[in-house]
Amino acid sequence: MTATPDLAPAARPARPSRRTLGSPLIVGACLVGFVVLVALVSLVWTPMDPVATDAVNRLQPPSSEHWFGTDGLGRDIASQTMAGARVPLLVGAVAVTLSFLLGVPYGILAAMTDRGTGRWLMRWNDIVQAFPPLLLAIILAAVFGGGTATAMVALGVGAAPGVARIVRSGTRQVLSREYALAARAAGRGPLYTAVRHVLPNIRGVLIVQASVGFAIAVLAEAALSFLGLGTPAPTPSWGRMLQESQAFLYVQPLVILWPGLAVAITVFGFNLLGDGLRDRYDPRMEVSR
Amino acid sequence: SAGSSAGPSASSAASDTDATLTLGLAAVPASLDFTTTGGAAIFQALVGNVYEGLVQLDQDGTVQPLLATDWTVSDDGLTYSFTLREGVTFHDGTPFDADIVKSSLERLPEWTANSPKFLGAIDHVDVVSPTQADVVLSRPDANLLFWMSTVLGVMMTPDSIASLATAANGTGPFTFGSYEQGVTMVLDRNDDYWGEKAGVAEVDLDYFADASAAANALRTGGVDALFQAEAYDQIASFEADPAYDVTVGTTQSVVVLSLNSSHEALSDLRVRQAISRAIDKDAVLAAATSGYGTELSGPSVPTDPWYEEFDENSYDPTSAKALLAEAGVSGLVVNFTVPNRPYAQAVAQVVQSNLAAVGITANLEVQEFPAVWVEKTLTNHEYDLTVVNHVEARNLVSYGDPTYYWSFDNAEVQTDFAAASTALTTADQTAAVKAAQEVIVAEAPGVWLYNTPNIVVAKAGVTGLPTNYLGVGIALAGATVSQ
Amino acid sequence: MALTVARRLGEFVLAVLVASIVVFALLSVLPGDPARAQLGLDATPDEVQRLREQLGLDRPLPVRYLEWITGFVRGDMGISYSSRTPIAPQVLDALQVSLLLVGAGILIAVLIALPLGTIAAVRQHHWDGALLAGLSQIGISVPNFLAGLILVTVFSVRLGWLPSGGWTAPADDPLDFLRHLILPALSLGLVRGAILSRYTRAAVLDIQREDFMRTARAKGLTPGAAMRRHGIRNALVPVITVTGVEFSALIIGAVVIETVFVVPGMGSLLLRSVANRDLGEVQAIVMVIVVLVLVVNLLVDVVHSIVDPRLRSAR
Amino acid sequence: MSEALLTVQDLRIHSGEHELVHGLDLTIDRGERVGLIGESGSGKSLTCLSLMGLLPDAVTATGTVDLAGEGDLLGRSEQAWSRLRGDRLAMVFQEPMTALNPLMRVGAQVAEIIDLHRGGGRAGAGRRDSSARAVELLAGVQLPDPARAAHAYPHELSGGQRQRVMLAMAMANTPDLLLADEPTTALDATVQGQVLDLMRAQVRDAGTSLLFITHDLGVVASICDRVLILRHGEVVETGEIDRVFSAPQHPYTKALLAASALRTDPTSGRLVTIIDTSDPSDPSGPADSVDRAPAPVARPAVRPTVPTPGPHEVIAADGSSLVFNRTAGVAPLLAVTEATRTYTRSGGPLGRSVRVEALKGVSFDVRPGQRFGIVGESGCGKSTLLRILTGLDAATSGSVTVEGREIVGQRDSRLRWLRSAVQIVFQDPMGSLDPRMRVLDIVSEPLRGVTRDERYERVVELLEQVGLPRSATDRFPHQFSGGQRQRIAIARALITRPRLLVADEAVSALDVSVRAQVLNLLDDLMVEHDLTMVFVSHDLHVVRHACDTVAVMNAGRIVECGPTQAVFDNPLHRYTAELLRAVPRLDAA
Ligand SMILES: Nc1ncnc2c1ncn2[C@@H]1O[C@H](COP(=O)(O)OP(=O)(O)OP(=O)(O)O)[C@@H](O)[C@H]1O
Ligand SMILES: Nc1ncnc2c1ncn2[C@@H]1O[C@H](COP(=O)(O)OP(=O)(O)OP(=O)(O)O)[C@@H](O)[C@H]1O
Ligand SMILES: [Mg+2]
Ligand SMILES: [Mg+2]
Repeated sequence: MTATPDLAPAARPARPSRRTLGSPLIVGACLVGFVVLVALVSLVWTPMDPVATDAVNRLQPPSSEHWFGTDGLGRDIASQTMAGARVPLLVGAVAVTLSFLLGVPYGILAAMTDRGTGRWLMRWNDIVQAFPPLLLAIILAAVFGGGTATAMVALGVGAAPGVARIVRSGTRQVLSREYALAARAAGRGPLYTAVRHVLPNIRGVLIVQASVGFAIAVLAEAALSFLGLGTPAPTPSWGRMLQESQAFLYVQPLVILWPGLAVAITVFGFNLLGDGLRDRYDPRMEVSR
Repeated sequence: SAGSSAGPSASSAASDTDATLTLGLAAVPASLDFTTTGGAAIFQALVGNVYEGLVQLDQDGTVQPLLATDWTVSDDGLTYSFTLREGVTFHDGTPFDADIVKSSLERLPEWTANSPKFLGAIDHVDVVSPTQADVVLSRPDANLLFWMSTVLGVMMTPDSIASLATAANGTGPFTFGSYEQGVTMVLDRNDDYWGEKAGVAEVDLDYFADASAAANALRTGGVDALFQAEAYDQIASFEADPAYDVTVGTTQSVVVLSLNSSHEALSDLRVRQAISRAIDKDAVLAAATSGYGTELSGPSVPTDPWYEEFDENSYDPTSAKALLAEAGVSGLVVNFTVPNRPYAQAVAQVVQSNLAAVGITANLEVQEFPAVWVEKTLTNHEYDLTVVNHVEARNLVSYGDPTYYWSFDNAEVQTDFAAASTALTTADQTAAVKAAQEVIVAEAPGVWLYNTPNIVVAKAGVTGLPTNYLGVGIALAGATVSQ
Repeated sequence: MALTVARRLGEFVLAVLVASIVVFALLSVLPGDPARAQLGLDATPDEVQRLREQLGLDRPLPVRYLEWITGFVRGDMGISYSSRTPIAPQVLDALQVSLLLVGAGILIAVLIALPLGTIAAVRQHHWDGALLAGLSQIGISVPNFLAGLILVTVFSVRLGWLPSGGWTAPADDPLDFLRHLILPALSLGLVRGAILSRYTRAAVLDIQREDFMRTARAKGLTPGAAMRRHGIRNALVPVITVTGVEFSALIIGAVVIETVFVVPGMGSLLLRSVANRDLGEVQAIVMVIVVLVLVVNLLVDVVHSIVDPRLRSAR
Repeated sequence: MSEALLTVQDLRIHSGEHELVHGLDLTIDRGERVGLIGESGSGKSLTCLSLMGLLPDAVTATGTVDLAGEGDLLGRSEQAWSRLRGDRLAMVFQEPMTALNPLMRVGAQVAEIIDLHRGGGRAGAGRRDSSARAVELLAGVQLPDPARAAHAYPHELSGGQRQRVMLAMAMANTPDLLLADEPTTALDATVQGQVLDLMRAQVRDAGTSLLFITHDLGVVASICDRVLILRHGEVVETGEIDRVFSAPQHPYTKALLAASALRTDPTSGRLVTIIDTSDPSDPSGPADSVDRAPAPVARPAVRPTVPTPGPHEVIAADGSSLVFNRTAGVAPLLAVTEATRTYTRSGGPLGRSVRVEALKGVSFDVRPGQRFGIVGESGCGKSTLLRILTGLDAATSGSVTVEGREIVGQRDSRLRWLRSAVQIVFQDPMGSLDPRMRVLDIVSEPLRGVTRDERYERVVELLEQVGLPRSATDRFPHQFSGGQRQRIAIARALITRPRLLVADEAVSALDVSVRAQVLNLLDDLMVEHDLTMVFVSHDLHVVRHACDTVAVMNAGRIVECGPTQAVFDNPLHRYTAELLRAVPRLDAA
């Protein structure tokens, strides 16, 4: 076979060597993996029962018995912190899933009907987006009572218009490509195009959005709990731990350190992961509005 | 445990009469109109400072004269004849006289808040002379003077009714300055006050929804004192600091773990007793108030005339388990509704642990307070266990009401309370209530946990703040600030 | 131009109208009887019914909507169920506080983010750029109320430099206003600054890849000068969008900071009126916030078209 | 004229481990115009950027770059470089649309370069001065109404105008050396001709030396004195332009010349491609495991009877309608009557929406077996027309029939039959293949209601016909080269055995060397599948080779149509003549 340079695989530019502090993707994935692992382990094992109170031994400093000390009700903070990972992760997962279930089809539909209904769909989206998630959460909490479920729904619904917007712009890009036109020329309908062309091609953006959405949800869950609208007692949750421990900030500042650190590490992990994925999938940072 | 009271007359020589006293409070008034809006926050601030009634309670809970200098009670207990103080005018200049008494007390049926039924015995008021008003009852009521000393008995001019929500016009030592919703209420000294003038020129009541924020404000000089401070964990550090004076007084409040007696298992006395014995009140008090306050064994507070201590149903998990076994109850699961207030959540989680220790599973359901809790638990009785702080004075009588949320229906208790309310003398009344109380304690419709403390933390130099809170107003006329 | 501005304004008004219907409809299904919530523990059903009639809660929804929205346009937001006072002054006071607080927070954020993000991007491959990028990553990860609590503990409780909370209107005492503003504004600004600096960094990185930046260097501008003269303004375009979004989100998002610092802003007001089940007040607040978000969006569009001539004229 | 201005010795460019340019030597004398040509990816741009010190991050250059009076430039600080850039060295970039700052007025951008290099002249008076000078420069590059143009923002100018601004900027300080990196590839032929003329004039008047990069031999022939031919980062041949083009020595140069002129091999009647001529022992060509020669197609010795040519017609002066290429008696496969298309474009959040009349009434017939070419400059409505006749877009008015059946105004669901009768091949071989789909799925996309096995068999069969192995089925598009990708796209278009194949710039994005191959392939397949073809291109050479009939479009209308040879030899319409004149030709050198 003769050498046929003209048919050689297109030379792909070598990746510029990164001189940053480790790859964000790997560090982020490790942190997130660690947190998820801790949450899973806490389902079967924690050093102590995370909800067992022992009010006589409240606000103890760290010791060999209580690695992180005890909280205002004498519960073991280490166990609480471990078990407290479950709620934020659950809230994040459900909120992100919900926002995708609502936002992805909506965004795709809006992009596909861009010249007609799509315009109005986006106008409506703008209006819905004018209701900040926290506002929704407070109102939903008033209607249905505060709690994990309300927080998840409020955050999910609140994030959906943003997802729809990103999906729409991604979809429009995909639809403007010739392969989408080629699919039509091949006699394929919009559903096929959405499933076979649009979704796989906006996957990168979606993954990035999911990890950032996760980080936002974890923070929002903490904020809601801080306002007393999040996960109710006795379910351990970092947000509620933060809220309860602010009363001890003057007496035993360490109490607030652990859940604070846990939240920060998780959010940091998801953000790094999002950044890393963005570098991989999407060199441009989507400005979500 | 009541600390030594400084008393209104103990103003120090160096006190600054032009000073402003800034006081941090927790409960936020939603409005100024206590005739239509419930909640202690409003009358706490206004009664005794802006508004005054014919009588008042002193720090020990005894009824004392105020706008009435004297009174007599007819032998049938149906007519209270008040001699009124002369030379008293309202802040808007309206003179105070018997007509005012008549219009104020006869308007009570129109109140939609703060339980005007407690003065429901009043039939009408006879104006005998400008300085004598006869309050005529439809049935005897030994509690009449007590309730007259609360917000229900305050004197108002007929003209001010229309603007009750935004202004306050009374006869008290302070005039109403302004109220910025949820933030600050300003009271100014009434220089035309009929009695001893207030010790400071102005009082600012700053509202803090969050106890730690209030404590921070005190530490950074944002406020001069905290009344009913709730940052219990910080109290010790204030006590240790000479820059602050801390007094721990009492309130009328009872934190009670109520059992819904209409619940299948809880209708069994042994189960109720078991639950009562399962609760470690020391732990509850430590968790909820860092140990401040008084543990209770019955439904009344130490300042009540019928206060008694009981040793029935004290902490004894072993006998709790035995009682449950005896009742044939195992694996009991109860629904525990909890107001979303810090004290309630702390109590609930300790109680949950305690109950778990005797084999009862309590599922916590945190409910927003007041909106949701009032509707679901209080009104609809959708609960098995609940915990709440009853701040109303003499709430004990509610055990005589079978429709009240704890569904406690005991004929003996009801008869005793009926007798108490129509008793002609305080002694008879007290005896009747004590009789009822004994039955109540024996029947264990609830677990009385503790009497909420009234903690006052003041910067050194602030004196004369009331030590106890008796469920009416926070009288600030005697407070002084020295440099 | 005049026509298109008019059209954009028309769209804005339409959006506000639609939003108002949504707000009204949503909140009218709010359970928890406001009359009951207001009357307290011992009210009888009769008393509750009387209050409902008094508040007009028994009339049909469309009638109430029309009354509400026309009042709103006149600046009359009705009477609060719980405080029995007009809603408008309360909401407007709180709005003023929120605008000042959030405005200061966003200003701090922008002041932090622009230099930080730009340097992090320009020095992307150097340790200092990586450090700054890392710092902003960490900044984002801290919940802002935690930052607030830490700031209070350090700067007011321990050091006593600044008040731990409360609020003074600037008109009453400008100096005291500033003293009360600093810590809450910083708590907002630090975290938001971190977020914004990531966007700035991304925008600057994007701009650096643009052909016209190479053109600028080919003209003889040093990389720094090229960034200053050509890069920053282009990078601002996406940053302005994010700033607008952040501003809108913070009007309620600052509620945690308001709670920590006892600031009487929109968030606290909303929490309180929800707790009181004060339907009228909640509606007014939500409506004001939604209008504000829409106004901010409009402003962002206007600023965009000032910065970016491409958006000014039809291509 | 023989004094060396720039001497480059052993220039090597690295990206990490990879060496991208392998020791390039180059001398440019004062006033000399040197062309640098070579296929895509051969290292032309990198070479040029290294001379400006503008290599991308993480790409480094070694060797010596000696500018007269300066000494070696490589390794200097940014500061030192910036003193030279824009003053002694200037560069015009490939992409005029993005090379200007969109937020700054054009005049200011030109003035900036003047201010920058006038020692300390930053006073207000100086700036007024420089804006006046900027307007002069803009006038010099023949921008209409230069004073107003100076106040315009880049987006308000057309591509050609922006490229003139770039040129004005580059020439502002009469540089010693002007580097031009494919400065006209983004422009269409007529505009390209104007810009090249200007450039030639400017360089000549200022005595500036020129390094001109392109892969278009026609362009280089028309502008340069001397040429370097680059391949895989290595100079394979260099010399005077006449000599190199008339007597190429290196086989690659020969192949390149042949391919770009679309020369046919007299023995086979097929286009000469680089495969045919390149040196099989060339070690620099990476071995290719995927490709193999197209399956031999049994070709009839002569083409099947070419349908009777249509009339050569031109649009009436009054623009009245005329159905081009209609011959009585033969039923057309495709008939387009008075098709119009109007777009409404919204203008940003505060912009006004505008209506664009992309098609203003087009009528023509295509008869079975014809190869119907459509040419015209960018934006004249070619793609719009194709979308309409493939039913991908609806005409605003008018009628389009395929085999007598109307397609305008039909919903997608009622056009199933059309999808198998008409297929399309797009311009961009990467853009028309979904990067996340395997070749099997891509090629079989138009097939419906077919079993898995049959699907696979049909795909393999077609891949073989376009010269791709069976193993290609489970690869992704990025694993193929441009030419291979276009073959995949062609395979997809043919799998339903269409009657009409529509090709929208099907070879424009391909390198000259690959272009010929794909054209050959299309030629073979046309015969084998008995296809009718509508072929759109702005490249007249290609159309001339590939089509028997050509229609010339201008601003939404067909202005002239007729047998290709007739139209090219004897243009009837003014616009056609202009278009033909603007095309740089190799033989013009
Ligand atoms: N920033 C970069 N990093 C790594 N490799 C690069 C970079 N830029 C270009 N290359 C590689 O260097 C080689 C030469 O690229 P160059 O841009 O000089 O080609 P060219 O001849 O200008 O091609 P074209 O005609 O397509 O513009 C290519 O293989 C390309 O992939
Ligand atoms: N979807 C669209 N919306 C608005 N205007 C459009 C649209 N598509 C094309 N146009 C406009 O219609 C005109 C014709 O465009 P078309 O793509 O058909 O040109 P073309 O001849 O194919 O050009 P090129 O050679 O650049 O591909 C242009 O002015 C273009 O800007
Ligand atoms: Mg190039
Ligand atoms: Mg086209």
